[in-house]
Amino acid sequence: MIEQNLSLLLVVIPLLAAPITAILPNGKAPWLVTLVVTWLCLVMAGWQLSVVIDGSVISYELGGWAPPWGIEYRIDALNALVALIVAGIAAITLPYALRSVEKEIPQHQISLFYSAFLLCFVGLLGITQTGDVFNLFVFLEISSLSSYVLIAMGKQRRALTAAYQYLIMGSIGATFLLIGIGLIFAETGTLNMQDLHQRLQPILDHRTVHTGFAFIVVGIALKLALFPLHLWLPNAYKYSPSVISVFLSATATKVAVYIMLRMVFTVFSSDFLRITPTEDIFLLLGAFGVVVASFAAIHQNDIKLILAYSSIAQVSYMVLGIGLASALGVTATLVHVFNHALMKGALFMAAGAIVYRVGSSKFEYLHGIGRQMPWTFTAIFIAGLSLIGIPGTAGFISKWYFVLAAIEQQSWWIAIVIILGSLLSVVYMWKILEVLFYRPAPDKGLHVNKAPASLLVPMWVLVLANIYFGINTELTVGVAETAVKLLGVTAP
Amino acid sequence: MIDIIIGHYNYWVVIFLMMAGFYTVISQGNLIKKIAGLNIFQTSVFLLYISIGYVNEGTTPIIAEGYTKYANPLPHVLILTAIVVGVSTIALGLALIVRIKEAYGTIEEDEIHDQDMSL
Amino acid sequence: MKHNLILRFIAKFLFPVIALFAFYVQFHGDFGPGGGFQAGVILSVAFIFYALIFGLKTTEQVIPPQVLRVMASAGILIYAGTGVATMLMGGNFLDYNLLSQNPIAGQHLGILLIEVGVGITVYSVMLIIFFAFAEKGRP
Amino acid sequence: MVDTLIDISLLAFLAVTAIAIIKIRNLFVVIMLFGIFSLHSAGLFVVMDAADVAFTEAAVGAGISSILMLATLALTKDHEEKQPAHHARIPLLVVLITGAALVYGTYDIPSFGDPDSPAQQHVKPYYIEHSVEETGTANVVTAVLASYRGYDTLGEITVIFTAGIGVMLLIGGRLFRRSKNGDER
Repeated sequence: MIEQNLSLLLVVIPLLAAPITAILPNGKAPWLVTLVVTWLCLVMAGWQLSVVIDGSVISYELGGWAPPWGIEYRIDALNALVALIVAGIAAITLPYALRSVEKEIPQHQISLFYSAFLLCFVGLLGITQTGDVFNLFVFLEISSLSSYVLIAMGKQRRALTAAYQYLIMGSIGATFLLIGIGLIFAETGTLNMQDLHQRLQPILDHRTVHTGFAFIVVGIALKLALFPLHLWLPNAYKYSPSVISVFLSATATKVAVYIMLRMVFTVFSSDFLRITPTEDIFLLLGAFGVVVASFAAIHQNDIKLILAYSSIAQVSYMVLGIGLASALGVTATLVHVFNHALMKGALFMAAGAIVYRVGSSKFEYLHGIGRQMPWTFTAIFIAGLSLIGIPGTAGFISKWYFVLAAIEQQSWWIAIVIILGSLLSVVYMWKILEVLFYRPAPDKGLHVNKAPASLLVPMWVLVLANIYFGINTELTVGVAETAVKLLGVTAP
Repeated sequence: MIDIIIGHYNYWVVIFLMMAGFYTVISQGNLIKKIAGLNIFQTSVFLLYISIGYVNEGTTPIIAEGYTKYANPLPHVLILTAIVVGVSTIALGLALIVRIKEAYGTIEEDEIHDQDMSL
Repeated sequence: MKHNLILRFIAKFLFPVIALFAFYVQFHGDFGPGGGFQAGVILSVAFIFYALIFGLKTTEQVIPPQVLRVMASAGILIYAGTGVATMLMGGNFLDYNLLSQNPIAGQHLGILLIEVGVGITVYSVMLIIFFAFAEKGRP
Repeated sequence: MVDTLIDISLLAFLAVTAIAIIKIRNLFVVIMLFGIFSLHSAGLFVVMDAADVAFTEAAVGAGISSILMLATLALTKDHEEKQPAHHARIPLLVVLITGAALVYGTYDIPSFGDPDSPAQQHVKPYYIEHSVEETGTANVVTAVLASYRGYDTLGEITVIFTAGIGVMLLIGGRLFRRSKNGDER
């Protein structure tokens, strides 16, 4: 029974846990429930990936109604990989959450907070599993609404304005997505992705279809924080509670990239990209995003803000990969989705550990902190190497594939942009390391303890994963290649 | 020509309504008015969906004898869901506004921005 | 508004009418427009109306906020629980056909159950939101 | 014909209301106009044979949303919107481009009310023909909502539950605490 309903249970178990958590007494119980649920989901996501890793597809008919009349869950290697990332990051974040949340969230709100966290988790997992565009919209809204709330839980008042700004931008994005879905529905009468794909192929030149596509892409781009629609992201990540920065930075934008891939390749098609200027637009925006966001990161004086701008730059890489529209380019995007979750998870955990001890992520308070928090500092150093793309780390693998994909199509300027982005990331990572290590601590310097073990262990698990997946690429690249085959990406 | 107008005037007015709402969201500085604009934007999108589902000389999709032409029930279902999503977003947005007013003493975007910059 | 006799009289008269209408909408959705969502909204409006006339305190005694919090969760659990039940019976999630020997009867039962779940959650969340805003306004 | 006339006049009302909402700066009036907008669209939903949607829009848009906005207005005590200081040229440009894209998109869209459009020919006939025999429900909207696409509805109440959790977290204070004293350790 479990195997047959595996893909569904992955979503329904946290969905049942969220309302239960909301009525638990405050204390350790909500955390414990969330911990158990996320690890259970991780196991199921791993199991699911092991089923589809050979290129097979799981189809699950909700309510027993065959698609396109009912809603279908449709899982191939791509969904399974993204679901594994979401569940894995959540599972790693939870041990870290215990102490961090105790410190940052008022005692009487603990159970509601974990309930909101679980809802966000449900939303993201629901997006990855579904094969129906409207169902995707509904779960996107579950994850969005809960992330607005979670961001607003930050201690400073600017968390409120950051959440409000995100709410407005996110709702505009969702409404654009809704318009786009409506337009392609008007042309096809269906909402199932496979069915849409088949019915759209004969009418790819319809203007209504083009407009629908444009609205869908803009809607997702808002969620993705693609340049120039990225303005909501830095403050949202900076002012949210540390746990939420870790979780959202490692999962939310990745899931948005997934939606983009699904919409572009599964619902529309590679052919569609060819008859429209979409590829060039993606390449242009991606390239601008890499350069502009990297320069912006260099100008910040706050660890969390640097990391947030760096996230925008890294997401732009993924869009570049989609814009290359070749098997190699999309493979690079997928591998980077996975690797970036690992490095940003580790980096935001380290930033959170510093906030836990120092109470701020601004540079002026952090001079010389690295010497007093050696483990955290080393974690930033290694994850930073991975972010830059030094050989031996996971980041190198994805950058390598990006460059290969660019060279394959002889887009030299793309290759240059990719390398330039890496060089710029050396600058901003160096800036962090310099402040943490080489700046002398102020004379009266406050004494800072090492971060507690419950923060360090999850952080180091991710750091080691960055090294492991830099050496063993079988899982990441292998799964990505299978997924790309199923997406039907054909070289131009 | 007249056929095109009769066949499309509904969509065009709905597009105008959407853009009026969209303009209110992105141009106004008052946080409550932004939310009102967002709501108008979304309601107009609902009108778009229901227009797609409309069929000439049809009836409400409740099966009854003597009727054969029904409007498409699917957009209706989708919009019922979307209305709920809309009101949820608005409730959260307004709750945030209440908190922002407590923290900043104003709900004008410019004044909030000034306060944040003067720190 | 507590002391206006006419308002109080009308409220006392209207409250059961609105509540009854809500239940009508809840259980008549199979045949006419309506269903759990509309019913939940209407029932919550009856209570909001009651609160406007008789005051927040009285209403909170009628339906305590903590109870609403539990009810909001209960609604989802009823809905998802129906799905889990069909799954335990060997079908797919939310496949109501299995709920009874006769598929149509199963569908009826399933739709009834989930609509009740929807109604409870919507009713309680609407009131939660109203209470939260109203409580903020109290000096 | 009568339908078309009602349709056109309701659309005209909506357009006027939308413009008024942009222009008027008194927030109380804006909220009232918003309620009117919602109610008119509910009327339009009836004209377009969407009774369930009309019902819900009237209850939620004109009812709950307006009440919530009024409550927020009362709490923030800001009744006049200030003159927008920045120029609204860029938003206007964005809106014009978006609107133009949408009008462009309607060129190939099936005519309003066309019974042969894809949206009327695919999936929908199945619901109309089979809902009574498969779900025993005469109201096809209920059949689709609760059974064929029941999972969407589960998502929908999860969304509203999320809003409830969010409001409790943001402005619930101590009102919704599970127990009077057990929570504080």
